[in-house]
Amino acid sequence: MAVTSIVVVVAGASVGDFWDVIFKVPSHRNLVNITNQSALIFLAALAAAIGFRMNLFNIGIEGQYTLAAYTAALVAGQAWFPGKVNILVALLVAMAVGAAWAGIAGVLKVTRGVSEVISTIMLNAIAGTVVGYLLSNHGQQYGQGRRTTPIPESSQLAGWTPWKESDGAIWTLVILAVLAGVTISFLINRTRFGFDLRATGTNEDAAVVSGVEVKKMVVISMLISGAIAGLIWMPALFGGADYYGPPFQRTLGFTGIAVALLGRNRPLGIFFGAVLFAWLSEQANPLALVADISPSIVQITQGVVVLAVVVAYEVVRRWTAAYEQRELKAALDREAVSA
Amino acid sequence: TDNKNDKTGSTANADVCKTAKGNGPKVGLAYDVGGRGDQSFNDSAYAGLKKAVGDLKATCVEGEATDGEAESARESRLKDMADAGMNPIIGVGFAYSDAVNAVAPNYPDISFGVIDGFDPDQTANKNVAYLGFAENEGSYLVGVAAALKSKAGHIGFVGGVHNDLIKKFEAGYVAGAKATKPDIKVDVKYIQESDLKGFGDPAGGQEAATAEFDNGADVVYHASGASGSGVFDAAVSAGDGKWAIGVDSDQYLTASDAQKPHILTSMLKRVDVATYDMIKSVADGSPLTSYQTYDLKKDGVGYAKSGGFVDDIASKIDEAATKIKSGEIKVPDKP
Amino acid sequence: MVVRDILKQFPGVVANHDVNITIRPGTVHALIGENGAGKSTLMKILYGVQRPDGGTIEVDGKQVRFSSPTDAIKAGIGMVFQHFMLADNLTVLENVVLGAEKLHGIGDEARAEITRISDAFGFGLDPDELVEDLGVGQRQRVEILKVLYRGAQIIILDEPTAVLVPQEVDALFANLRELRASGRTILFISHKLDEVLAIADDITVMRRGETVGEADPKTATKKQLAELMVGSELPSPETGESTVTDQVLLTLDDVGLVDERGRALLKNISFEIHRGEILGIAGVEGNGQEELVETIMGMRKGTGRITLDGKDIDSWDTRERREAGVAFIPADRHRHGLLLDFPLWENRILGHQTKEPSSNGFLITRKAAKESAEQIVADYDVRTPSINTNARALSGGNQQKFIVGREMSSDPSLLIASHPTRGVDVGAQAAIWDHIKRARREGLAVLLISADLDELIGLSDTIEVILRGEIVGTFDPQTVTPQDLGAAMTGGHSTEEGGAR
Amino acid sequence: MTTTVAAPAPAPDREANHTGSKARTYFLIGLAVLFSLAAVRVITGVHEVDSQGSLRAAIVATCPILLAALGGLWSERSGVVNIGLEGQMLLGTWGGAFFTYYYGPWVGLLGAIGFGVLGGLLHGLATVTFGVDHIVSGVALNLIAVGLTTFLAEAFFADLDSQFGHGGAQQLTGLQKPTVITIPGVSDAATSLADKHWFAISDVAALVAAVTNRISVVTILVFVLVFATGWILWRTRFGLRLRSCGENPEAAESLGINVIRHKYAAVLVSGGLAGLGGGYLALVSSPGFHTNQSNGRGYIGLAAMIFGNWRPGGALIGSGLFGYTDSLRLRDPATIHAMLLFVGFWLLLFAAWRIYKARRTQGIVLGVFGLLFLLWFAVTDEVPRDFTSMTPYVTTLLVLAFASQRLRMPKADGKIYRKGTVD
Ligand SMILES: Nc1ncnc2c1ncn2[C@@H]1O[C@H](COP(=O)(O)OP(=O)(O)OP(=O)(O)O)[C@@H](O)[C@H]1O
Ligand SMILES: Nc1ncnc2c1ncn2[C@@H]1O[C@H](COP(=O)(O)OP(=O)(O)OP(=O)(O)O)[C@@H](O)[C@H]1O
Ligand SMILES: [Mg+2]
Ligand SMILES: [Mg+2]
Repeated sequence: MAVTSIVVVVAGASVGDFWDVIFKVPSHRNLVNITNQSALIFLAALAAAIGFRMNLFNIGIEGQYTLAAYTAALVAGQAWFPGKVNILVALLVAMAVGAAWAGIAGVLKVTRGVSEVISTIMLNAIAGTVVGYLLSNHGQQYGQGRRTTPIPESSQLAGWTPWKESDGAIWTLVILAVLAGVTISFLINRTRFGFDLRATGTNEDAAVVSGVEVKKMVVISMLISGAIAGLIWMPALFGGADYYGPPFQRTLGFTGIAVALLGRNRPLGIFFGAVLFAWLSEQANPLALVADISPSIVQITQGVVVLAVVVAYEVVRRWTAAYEQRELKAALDREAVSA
Repeated sequence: TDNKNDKTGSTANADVCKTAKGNGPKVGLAYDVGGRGDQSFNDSAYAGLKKAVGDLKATCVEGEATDGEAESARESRLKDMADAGMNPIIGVGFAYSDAVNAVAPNYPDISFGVIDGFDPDQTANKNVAYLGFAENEGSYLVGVAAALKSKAGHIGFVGGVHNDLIKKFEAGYVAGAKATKPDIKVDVKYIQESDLKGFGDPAGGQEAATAEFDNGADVVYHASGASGSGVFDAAVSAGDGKWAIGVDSDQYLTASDAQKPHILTSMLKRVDVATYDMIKSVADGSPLTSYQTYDLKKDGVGYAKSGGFVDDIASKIDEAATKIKSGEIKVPDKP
Repeated sequence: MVVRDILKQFPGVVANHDVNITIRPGTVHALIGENGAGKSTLMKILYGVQRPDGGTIEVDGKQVRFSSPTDAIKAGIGMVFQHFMLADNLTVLENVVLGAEKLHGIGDEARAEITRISDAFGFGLDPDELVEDLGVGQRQRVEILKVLYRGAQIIILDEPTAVLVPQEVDALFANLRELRASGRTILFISHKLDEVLAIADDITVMRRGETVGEADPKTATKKQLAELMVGSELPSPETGESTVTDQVLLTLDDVGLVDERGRALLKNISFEIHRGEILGIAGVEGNGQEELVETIMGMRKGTGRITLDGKDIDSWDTRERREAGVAFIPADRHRHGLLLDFPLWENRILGHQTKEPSSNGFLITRKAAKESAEQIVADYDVRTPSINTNARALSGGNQQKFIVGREMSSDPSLLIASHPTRGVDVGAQAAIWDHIKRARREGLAVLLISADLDELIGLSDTIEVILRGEIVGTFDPQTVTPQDLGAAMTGGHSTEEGGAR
Repeated sequence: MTTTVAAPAPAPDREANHTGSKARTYFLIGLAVLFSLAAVRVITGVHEVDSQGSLRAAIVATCPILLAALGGLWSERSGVVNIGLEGQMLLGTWGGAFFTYYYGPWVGLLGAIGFGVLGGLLHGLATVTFGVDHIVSGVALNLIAVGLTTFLAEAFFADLDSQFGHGGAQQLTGLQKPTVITIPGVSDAATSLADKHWFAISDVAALVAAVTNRISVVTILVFVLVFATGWILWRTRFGLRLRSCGENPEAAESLGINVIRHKYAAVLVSGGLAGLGGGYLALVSSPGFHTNQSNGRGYIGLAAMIFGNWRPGGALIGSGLFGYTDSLRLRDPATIHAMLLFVGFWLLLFAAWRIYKARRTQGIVLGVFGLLFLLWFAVTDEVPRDFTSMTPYVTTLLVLAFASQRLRMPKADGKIYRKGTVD
């Protein structure tokens, strides 16, 4: 907070105005947007977190969801299936494409030893180019840009309007974020697979001894991570975007990575992180309008928050470790005295 | 240099919206990514706004898009302005087309304008004006200039991104050049195929233009946004007698001293004119609606004469302009 | 150098207390003690790696306080650690001159100096070779060279002979004598009494963290020393009568293993273990024990045939082997046995993910796993506040007891125990032995690997000696002495002399 | 004790000094590349493959990536993974522009370095002092740097306008450039020789011409830095200590080396190099600062460094490969088509070598790829434009896929080090 304030002062703007805007109670419209955006960010962060939980740095969320969103929009636009079935098929396609693109990095890692950090960065660039190519050669003319064929009306979801219509609707598929969150949380914490994944993440050697096949785990977690990444833009696609084209929201993948780290890769932590990031982004608008402060300050705040929070985690972790040791010693000493 | 700033509106500090107190129209101006101070599109819109503040006693608020923002953020920006009572509200850039289409029906009493915009659906919006430009016509004129100035019979074009908009520039430029010298050779390069970073990559612009100069071209026209400064530098490095042509605004005025002697002319896209027109129409009580094409006839596009390098050929260029205006020449909009 | 009343506590362990040693200049001073007696801890304190919780150190009559090895190096102390402190991807030269570049630079002068020392002591080291390419013996020599190169006045050697072959030991001792003659002081740690008697001028004995006595090597006998070392409470690892059945459980038939460079790590290993039998593997560390275990566990793929209970398991992965009843107590509990930042009850699951009570195959059964963890804590006397405590917080001995409990409670048919009592206090040691013996009576087959020869002789039904990846002798623990084993382990005896059962 | 039977471990029989033979190998490979490139040029008639202009463009495109790669090298050799290179580079673009405007290009370069160092300091604080995961810190740093440079540009550049440069909220152009030099006689001679299009000779001449004609002093500095990095890290005491921290920090600590201090030094230098890379981008490759100018080059630098096996020479080759393919595409798309022939030829060569080395499957896979490339070359006239912009990424990915297993990263790279954990 202090850092951000300093930056604001350096820029010659009013610190008071800045925090006023940031902490302003959001209007109904803002709340709808924050909810929708939180869902997208949450999915992105969840995708990143699955990899991080086993020390796999899937930096490629960006490319995975871009390619998946394009393909899903393309398939849904063809309307090969009626109404809701069309949605389901598109979701499956999105997951499959995201998984496949992430899987390339996974397979390269286990068979050729290519660091996933590098391969996913390269795959991001390649995904962007491939989508651009397909769009400009096979897309529909759309003003100065190109887009995929819009999805049929019967496959569009109206969403849920808690307030006035003009305040916007909460996308129906925000439910995907909830479902994915619960599923992944359950998968990681309650299942054998999740245990293997967490074990590999904290101590790969011990996991190997315990019978975990790390290579298989790497590929599977990349696939799951990619599948979730594939879902990122789906709430927006079926909630009003209707096609893949210029309004496509980029950089969610990178935001997701930051939020995953902020939330310590735990679904609940990620949830709060996603809401925080969505909130900050939503306030970027009034920031420029009301306080005349550049929206880039939001980015700085987000970065500083991530760094500050991880440093704080580390400090707390050290402190609790020391505390635990003291407690343990005290307990043992008491035992010794009473014996 | 005061004079210079007035023309380009690049001086961000003199924020007219902070000081404007008139009782004219209340303007909401929503910039694209980069916002005021981009020395291009957004600044040009700002120049129009500034003129309106002066001439029409307008007051204003501004908003700015961030990179990778949600569609809802764009809509929110427009709604915030509408709720604050702004009229007209102008979205600067094609990217606002969808947002305006979504927001405008909720505010039937407010006029919206979208620079470079279009109506994405079949339902016509009664309160929206789509302010387009005949970039191909302007490009035709600088094509003529390039062909006339080229000693080598070989010229070049550098586009930022290989999309339909920039292809329109290319088409006009090539047509103008070929019409002037049928056997002229035109090198065409795009910095990026689809990635918008091609508009913000001066290093790429420099590489592409250098390649064309090395290959024998002696005039290079760019339509690559901020990458263009790289094109100018390439002309400087290529040496005397090598020219670059600017785009959107009169780039001679914002170029460095070293670049100035190499900037032959610029294709002007008068976003300021369109912005001012939109505001004025609301002030006059007869808001613009539907598609408005700012072509040569409307003085929406043109070419710049700063530096005086085209003075000797101006008559021939103007001749072409007249023929376009009269319809005698039809400028293609696709390569 | 005088050490007074040193106290060092680790969570749950008092590693050093009431430690008092006086080291005369120009002598070789031996420090002996069982595993876990606190020798290494004391040395790390003397070298400034760890700070004592109490007590004083004097060098040359001046009281010193080392906050880092830098201070100790300045005071003329050099140390060879028990575990290698080498950077694999650097050359011998780079490893040696590191931190002492001022002496001879890092170029040709240093190279010449290293070659000189290496030749003088017959180390045969090439200064430009990557340490990665060296064998253990050579690495040990690099470590010693590092200290010699610095010309330290007081040299601490923490079990330097553990991985050396006898000839190398002799060469080393010759060097040490030379060094002593040149006025240097040497602090030498070992639990090999022969070596100590052969080289030391003074001997200090440590037991359970404290110095319990001194001995004069000219007069002391090995028996006396051993008694001092282990005290009177040493529990006997005697197995009692044999429970070996005639059912073969595990067979290794001509098993071999090569590393990625094509060097043989294991060669022609063949043996059988019956139900109710404990097969001990004796060998100097680094002679293929680890690789043997990993091959049997399925973590490495070797050649030859391994059968478990009559089934060929060569193509099975680690998980399938564990499911078939192979339990494993790893040598390095932190690296291979525990998830340090997970609570104990989740550590209960590790290695048993696929079976009850850990899971039902798909879901983790938390309740059952917790109950089972409680049971282990109670049965194996694991001192912990609760089963929700992170494994990291426990002392080494308690961690080890938990691992033993975990592996035993899964009803294994084969137990692979690698140094099961290393770094564990005497009481816990006895408990662990009891558990192993009980399971053996119930028909468990055990492969026991240990550096503690008494443990091996006491527990095993058969002892195989491994040297450079090959079985070089088979011994009957009823008749063999630690000396015989030691000789075989270091290649001192030919195989025939090793004597069969 | 009986102490006779066992033989001493065999004495090392390896060659004492590899440097001689290594240099020769590199020379031979270089020669092979030259000849094959010349052959491709002559066969296809696409002279842009290695014309003076292409090579100069390639060098200019290579330098920023190379600086980032060197930055990564320093940091990772000390055991700190620096994915924040991108952010440090961005900070460098701003710092370089700002200081050039007020104090001229030389102070500007220092400013670029200084801002990069600030980024490095932040990364060092987080990773070394607070023990935060290196990737986490790097990601956060990149996020902050993007926001900060955008913000600072708006705050400081928007109003600048004078003979020293023209500002804008997102750019600062028209900055004074660092000195450019030409070696008159040599460059002319080489240029005319290169224009003759003789086999091999003209190719060498083109290279000579490219480096003697209008070359920025900073470019020369960059290549000096490659050698300086090699020299400092492998030939000095400081470098030795630094590398030991990346291989085995506990061992280093046990020898009295202040690991923390060396890691800090490495991360700061790393940030400085990346910052200079940003400065290069703003002052040499392009006419000034532009928001988000690094465009992922920091990441590419990291990849180039890994590709180069954590060595300066390797990083040079990796960056060069990337810079070359990236600039070729803008230079002349026909070159990319010509390169298909080149790639096909080398793949077949590798295939033959692998088969000779009894790695049959690998050889066959490579061979099939090689034939496919040749076929692609033969049946098409050009590579689709969109694919040309993927070339650098696909190349990097493919090369890593084929070469990754021979790479060896510093053993303690990315591991969190805490003082006093020797055991
Ligand atoms: N860093 C530490 N944290 C907790 N306990 C420790 C630590 N280091 C040593 N100990 C414990 O202190 C005791 C003494 O260990 P030390 O390493 O000094 O034994 P040692 O005599 O060198 O044994 P060995 O012969 O096996 O090397 C052991 O119980 C050990 O587990
Ligand atoms: N002649 C020597 N013999 C043994 N160790 C030495 C010798 N000279 C220096 N050292 C050790 O090398 C280390 C570095 O010494 P030096 O005095 O050069 O440190 P410095 O320059 O203060 O810091 P840095 O080590 O970071 O360069 C210290 O630990 C010192 O004890
Ligand atoms: Mg409409
Ligand atoms: Mg020890």
